This record gives sequence, structure tokens and C-alpha cells, in this order.
Amino acid sequence: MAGIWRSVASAALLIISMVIMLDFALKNATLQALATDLNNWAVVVAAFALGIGAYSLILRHGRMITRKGPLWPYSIILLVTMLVFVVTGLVTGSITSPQYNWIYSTIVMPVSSSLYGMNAFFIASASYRAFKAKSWEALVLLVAAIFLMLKNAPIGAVISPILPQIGGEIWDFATATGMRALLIGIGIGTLALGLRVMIGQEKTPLGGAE
Amino acid sequence: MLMAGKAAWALITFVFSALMLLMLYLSSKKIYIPQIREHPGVHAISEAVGRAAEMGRPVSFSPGTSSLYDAKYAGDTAAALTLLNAVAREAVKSGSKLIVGISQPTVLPVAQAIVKTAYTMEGKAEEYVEGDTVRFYSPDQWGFASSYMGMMYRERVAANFLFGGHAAEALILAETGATVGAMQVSGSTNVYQLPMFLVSCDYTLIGEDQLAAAAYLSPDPAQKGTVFGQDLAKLICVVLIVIGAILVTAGSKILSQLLAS
Amino acid sequence: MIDVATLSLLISTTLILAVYTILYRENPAFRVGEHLMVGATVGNAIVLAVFQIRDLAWRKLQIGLTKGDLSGIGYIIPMILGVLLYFQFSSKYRYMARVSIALLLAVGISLSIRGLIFVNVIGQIRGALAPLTTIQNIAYLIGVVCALLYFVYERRASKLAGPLPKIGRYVIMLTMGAYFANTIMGRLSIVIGTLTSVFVAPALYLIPIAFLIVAADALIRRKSAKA
Amino acid sequence: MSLREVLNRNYKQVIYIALFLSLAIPLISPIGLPVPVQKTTLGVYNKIESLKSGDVAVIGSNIGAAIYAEVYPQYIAVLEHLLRKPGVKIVLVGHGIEAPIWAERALNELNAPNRKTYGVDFVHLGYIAGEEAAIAGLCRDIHALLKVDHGGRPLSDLPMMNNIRNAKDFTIVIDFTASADSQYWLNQAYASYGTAIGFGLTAIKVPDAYAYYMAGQIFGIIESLSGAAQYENLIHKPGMAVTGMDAQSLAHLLYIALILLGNIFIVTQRRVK
Repeated sequence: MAGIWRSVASAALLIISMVIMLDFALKNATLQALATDLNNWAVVVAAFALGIGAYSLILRHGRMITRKGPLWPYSIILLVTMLVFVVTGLVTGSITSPQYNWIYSTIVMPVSSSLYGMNAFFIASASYRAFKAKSWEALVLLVAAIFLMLKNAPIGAVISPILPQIGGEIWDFATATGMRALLIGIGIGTLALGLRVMIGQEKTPLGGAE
Repeated sequence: MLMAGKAAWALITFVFSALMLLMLYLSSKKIYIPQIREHPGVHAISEAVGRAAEMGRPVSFSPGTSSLYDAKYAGDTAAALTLLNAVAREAVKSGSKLIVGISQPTVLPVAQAIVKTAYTMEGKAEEYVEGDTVRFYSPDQWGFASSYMGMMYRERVAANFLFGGHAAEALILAETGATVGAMQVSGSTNVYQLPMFLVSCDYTLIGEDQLAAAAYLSPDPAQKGTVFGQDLAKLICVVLIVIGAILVTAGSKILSQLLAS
Repeated sequence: MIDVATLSLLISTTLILAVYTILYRENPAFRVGEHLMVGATVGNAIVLAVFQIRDLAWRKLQIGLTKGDLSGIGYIIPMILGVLLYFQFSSKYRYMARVSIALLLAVGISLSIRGLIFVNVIGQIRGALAPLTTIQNIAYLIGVVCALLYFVYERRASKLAGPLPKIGRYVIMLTMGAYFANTIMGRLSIVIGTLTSVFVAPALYLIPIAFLIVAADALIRRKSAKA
Repeated sequence: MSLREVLNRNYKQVIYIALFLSLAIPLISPIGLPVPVQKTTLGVYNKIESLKSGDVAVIGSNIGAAIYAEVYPQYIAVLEHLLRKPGVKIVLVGHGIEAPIWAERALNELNAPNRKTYGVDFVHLGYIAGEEAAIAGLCRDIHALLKVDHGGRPLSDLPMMNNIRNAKDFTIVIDFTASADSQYWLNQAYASYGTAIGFGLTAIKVPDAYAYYMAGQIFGIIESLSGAAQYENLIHKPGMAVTGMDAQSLAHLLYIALILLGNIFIVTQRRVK
């Protein structure tokens, strides 16, 4: 049984991939409808997968609370907040209801923007700690970064109008060369990895060879 | 019937795939086994894990915030999972505690299976704690980031691995790792976040480096054949670019038009 | 009595400050923010998932059953595959989850290949085809060729390219430096936005309070460290 | 204790406080560091300046929480400029769910209802679902696509809408957005009806749009917070973007100083050894 089911999985992987790839190149209504459905199926399966996550989370924090492990009061906060969101969302029946909107914009939005903005602080500490001209490569990285900063901040143009020009040239060069090569390489690398997954040579992303 | 504008796509995908599969075949039949330059970051994995074991501090791993069915970073996630396989085996062997932080629910069952297998194969199945070795944090990038940060501080991790599709939380995770003194190896195909990793981590697998690492980390040496196939595909791109540029200079836009057909 | 909007402002400002205290050190205030955030986002994801299953699968299945439409009835499959995922927790029947994962992986990998070959590979090759009439364009051509050769992994092939892959490595480093600096403006805009929203009474008064608490903690820790 | 010793002991905390100050001080008391005007910003300004009484400006209000810090100040500045032009009709419309919230907030902030008459000088059509197809429908026939405005009033009750039926009646369109939808208006209004298009964008989207600008397909781009600051200066109403740019400039200088400091310390340390 296990063997058969694993073969079904390998076959499904190859066939579904082929359908979606062919749908991109061929003009065929059936293929298109099938590809759209498969895409939706993935969304549905992923929605079910969240249950595994929730179970895993509740298991860990429940254990923390019952065993009075370190940080157990925080586990209570976590589980209660989760419950409040689920109940509010399901009772009001919509994530755009005023009540739901209030708890969302009071908790999730400020924490999100704080963490997002914290990048600016970490850029500062990384600038001091990590941008060291230890090698010629590091020097190139550092010089390019400084010129781009002088291009982006209006102060650069005030110091000298040449600075943003140099920054602009570096930016154009970077997008036309290094970025281009990176993107091409990523495209080719993804194709190679994808092929190996499709034909069953690489089973790790499926959960290992077992 | 081919869709307009997709002929070039179909041809290139076909030619590249054929090359990669041919090279895979040649190396599996030992007709031509390519010598692949391995990234120093991959060798650093055992060094980092070993260091953590010596210090008696844990190893942490994040396979990214992109899902398994992401339309852009699925390959990134898949590569991160093969790297997780390598890291988990090293960690279990060295006896350090492993913590895998998961953001996407679709990645969770796969990561659980990989890590559980790694423990079972070393005969340490009882050390795998359900819900704790592989931890689900939050599908939201910032919910995940805050948990992963807190975990790195509280557990004082000594080795931190960040692979797969990370978004704007990349620098936050990497700088926190640097703050707690962890040795860090990272990789991504998200070109906007790569500079963040490169600056903050000890080793970074840039873009394709990470995807290729997935091949040569495989126990089957024949997989290196596809990496050589990748090289040939890139050489084709180089030739196309050079010839195309010369043609355009001569006033012919034929190659550009062909690629758009 | 304070109104709902002010209450929201006060709570969110407290949370912003609590999260930012991580810059000083890991502490209970950050932990509260962290656990609230995880609870909230997972709760939110559960609500969304429930609606998704209802709208994307359940409704379609219902319509399919009443109309006898095959594509609608087909939506029973992802629901079964979704349930099969839960065999993950049984070591004996773990393999049952494999087809569900195969579906997810197949969709992701094939969509990625589609897009990346089309946009990254073909799009970028087309973008590189510029007439070699300016110094810039010639430099771009040399740069992109070197950078591509840097990503050649086969030792012998790489050696044939001579110094070009080495130059390519410098090109990649320059690109990384430029892209690092170019993200800064957006990040700063977010902090500035956050600060502007916090710099309003009564939320404003919370900032000095937060600084005082942090300073007091730092002093106490220094004293106890000395003792 | 020298600066190096302080930084060596706990460099992070010192750096974080320095960054906080360089962001907070300009917000409390603006310094007014100069912001050079780019030609792309000037393109939008000149276009609006050239509008005559009876001209119609359609404003794509696709702002969301994620991009508000960069794009909302541009939106406010452009709306202010339009409100100052006598007789110019303003139509606000969005295809993001959050769009109407930001549009209403901006109208209130600028006191629009008291400065102009709703339905005669400006209307808010709210949020239209359907991405590019919605824009296409809007360009073809507004009245066929929509029956009511954002507040639920029938379009037939709004006098200015009688003369605005399709994209041929739009003098200009300025789309404030952060994603692929910036091309919707270009594809639909510009390509099919020749309507003049301009953009207000986040920094990350500008390179794409710049190609259209160079090709003369759009009349201007307002770029991120810096574009908004330039616009505020052009209309002589310095606001949140100008103070934001002070903070940007100071923070960038701090980053550069930190990079240089880090390297100087290495060099001097080597000498001491």
C-alpha cells in the first residue's frame, strides 16, 4: 500500500507539473481550466495544512502551560489572542467587519510596521560592523553602497551634483550586469532543481526518501 | 497550438531541460563526471554545527517564509529543504540541539518528516520532540520574524542557517544572529534580500549557488550532472547575448524578435 | 472615558515601543509583543483558511453537486488531500500525506519555472541586447558575461574562462552593494511613518516613559554586575 | 573615554540612539535641508499647472498600509495642487480594497468638502473590483460600470458626471500605486484613448516606469518620499514629506559616517598594534 501510494505521489508530481507547464505554452481551453483548478486545489490543500501548524503550536504552548515551563504566561497570552481572533473572525463572518478590523489594526499593524522599520536600525549596526574593507571585493561592495546612498538622499546632490550622477551610473551598471546574471542563473537553477524533483531524482522536498 | 509569444519559451525550456537531463544521464552512467566547484558556505555547515556542539548551544534553521507552492520561490523553498536535510544530519550526529523555525504551514509537514528521519537514522528518535524540534511560528512574515528573533536570543543559538525565500525580515534575522554571536550560513534567490544576508552572515550562497548546492549535497554523485547542465545553459545565454549585441550593433534586431516570438 | 480610537492608539504605541525594546535586550515587554503577534497572525490565518476552504472548495463542490458539473465535484479531491496531510503525525501512515505534498510542490515548481524562464532568462537576455555604440553598453556586455561566467561551477570550464569569473565576482559584489543601499530609503520611510504616527498626544508621552524604564534597567543591571 | 571606546563597549545601543535622534529631531523641528527637484516630478507639476477650467483629472488612489509612508504624502500634495486650480474636476477612484479609506482620509485632511462642492468639482467613486478589467470598463463607459459613487449616491445625481462618460473625457490620469496595476491605466487609457498618464510610485517601482517616461508615454513620475517633498516645495506647502526628507538625509549621512568610522577604527587599530 505504502509503495503504491508513493508511486501515485511521484506520478502526480510529474503529471501536474507537465499540465501547468504546457498550459503556459499551448492555447487550449481544457488545459487552461485544468491548470486553474489545480492551482486552486493547491490553495485548498494549503489551507488544510494550516491546521497542522495550529495543532503543532497549540501542542507546544499547551505543554508549556501544563508543565509550567519557562515563559508559560506568555503561552497563555498567545493562545488567548489566537482564540480572540478566530472567534471574532468567525462570529462576525468577515475579516472586514469593524470589530475584526479594530483588533487587527491595533495589534498586527503596529507590530508589523515596527519590525519592518527595525530594518533601518539593523542597517545602521551592520554598516558599522560588517562593511569592513577587508578585501578588494568588500571594498567594491562598500564603495558602491556609499555612492548609492549619496544618490538617494537629497543631501548628496547638495554636496556635489556629480555624486548622484556617479551613483546613477553604478546603479545602471549593477542592474545591467550583476543583477542580470543573478536572475538568469536563478532561472536556470530553478529549472534544474525542478526537473530533478519532477523526475523523482530529488525526493527531499517531498519529505525525504524514507 | 502554441500561444503567441511563447515559442521562444517552449524552445529554451526544452533545450535547457534536454541538456540537463543528458548530463544527468552521462554522469549516472559514469561517461562524464563533472568536477563541481563547491561553495565554501556548504563546507562551513559542518564547521558551524561542530562549533555549536563544542559550545553546548543549539543550532537553528529557517527554510524561509515562502510556501511550497509559491509561484516564484518554490524552487528556493525546495533547495532550502534539501539543505535542511544536510544540516539536520550534521546536527543530530554532533549531538547539538536543533531548532527549525517554520513560517509556512505547507513546509511544516515536509520539514517534520526530514528532521524526524534524520533523528531516526542516527537512532536518536526519542530526542525528536513533536512541536518543539520543528516549531511552527506564524505564516505571517512579521509574526515569524518576532518569534525567530526571540528564539535566537533566549536559546542563545551558536549556529544559524537561513535559506530559502526570505523577504524583508532577512536582515532582522541575520543581524539578530550576529548579535547573539552565532556563526551564520545563508542563501536565497530573492535578489533584494541577498545583499542583507551577504553583509550580515559569515557565508552566503548567492542565488544559483543555493540551487546548485541542493544537487551536490545529494548522496548520489550523479546529480552533479545537472549542475554541469546548468553551466552549459548559461554558456548558451552568454553566446546569445554576445551574438545578439553584435547583431543589434549591425542594425539587426532579429534575435530580440525571435526571443519575443 | 477614552474613546475606542484613542485606546487603539495607546495600545498600538505601547506595542511599537515594546517591540523596539529588543534593540536594547530581550525582555518581557518584547515577549508580550511577540506572543501577541504570533497569536494574532495565526488566528488571522485560521480565519482566512476557513473562509478559503468554504469559498474555494465547499461552495464549488455544492454547486458542482447540484448542477452535476465535474470540475466542481472535483473539489472533493483537494479536501481529501488536505485531510490526508494529517497522517503526518502517525509514523506508520506518514506516507499518506505524500500525494498532497506532491500536488503543492508540483504547482509551485512548475509555476516558478514558467515565470522564471520567461521573465528572468528570456526577459534578461532581451534586455541585454543593446547596440555596442556607447562605452556604457560595452561595459554592460563585458560585465554581464563575466558575472554569468562566475556562476559556472564545472572546474575545467571555469578555468577555460581565465580571469573573467574573478571579474564577475567583483561585478556581483558591486551589484550587492548597490542593491543594499537602494533598499534603505523604503525602510527609512516606514520608520519615519511609524514615528509620525506615534508623535501625537497622548501616545507621545509613552516614549519618554519607555526610555526611562530602559535607562533604569540599564543602571540596575550595571550596579548588580559591579556587585 | 574616546568615541572608539564608547563604540567598542556597546556600539549597538549608541548607534541605535544616534539613528533615533537623526530621525526624531527633524520631525520635531524641521531643518529644511534642500531637496533638488527632478524633471520627472516637474513633469507632473507642469501638467497640473497647465490644466484649465473644465478639465478632468482622474486620480487612482491605490494606497495601502504597506506603501502609505511613501505614496500618501505625494497623494496629499497633488490633491492640494488640484484643489487650488479653479474649475478643474477631480475624480477619485481605486482598485485596491483599502483605497477608499485613504481617499476619504485625504479629502478630510485637505478640508476638500468645504473648499469645493461635492458632485460639481470632485467625486469619489470608491473601490472597483476586477483589476485591469475594471479599468478597461471604466475607460469604455463609466456609467455602464458604476451606478453609484463611494457614498452610494447615484452617478446621475452628480452634475459633473454628466459630462464625464469615458476615457475620452479624462484630461489626465495620475495613478498612485505600488504594484503591477501601474500599467493598467497605461494599457487601457493611454493605449486606447491617448489619455495623458502620470504616476506616483514607491521607489522600487520607479525603474520600470522610467522607461515609459523616457519613451514619452507618461508625462511624469513622483518618486517615493523624495518626489513628494519636491512637490510640497513646488506648491509652497512643506508638509510631512519635507520633514521626512530631512530625516532621510540625516540618516543616510549617519550610515555613511558609520561605514567610514568602522573602517577608520580598523586602520588606526592596526597602527597601534
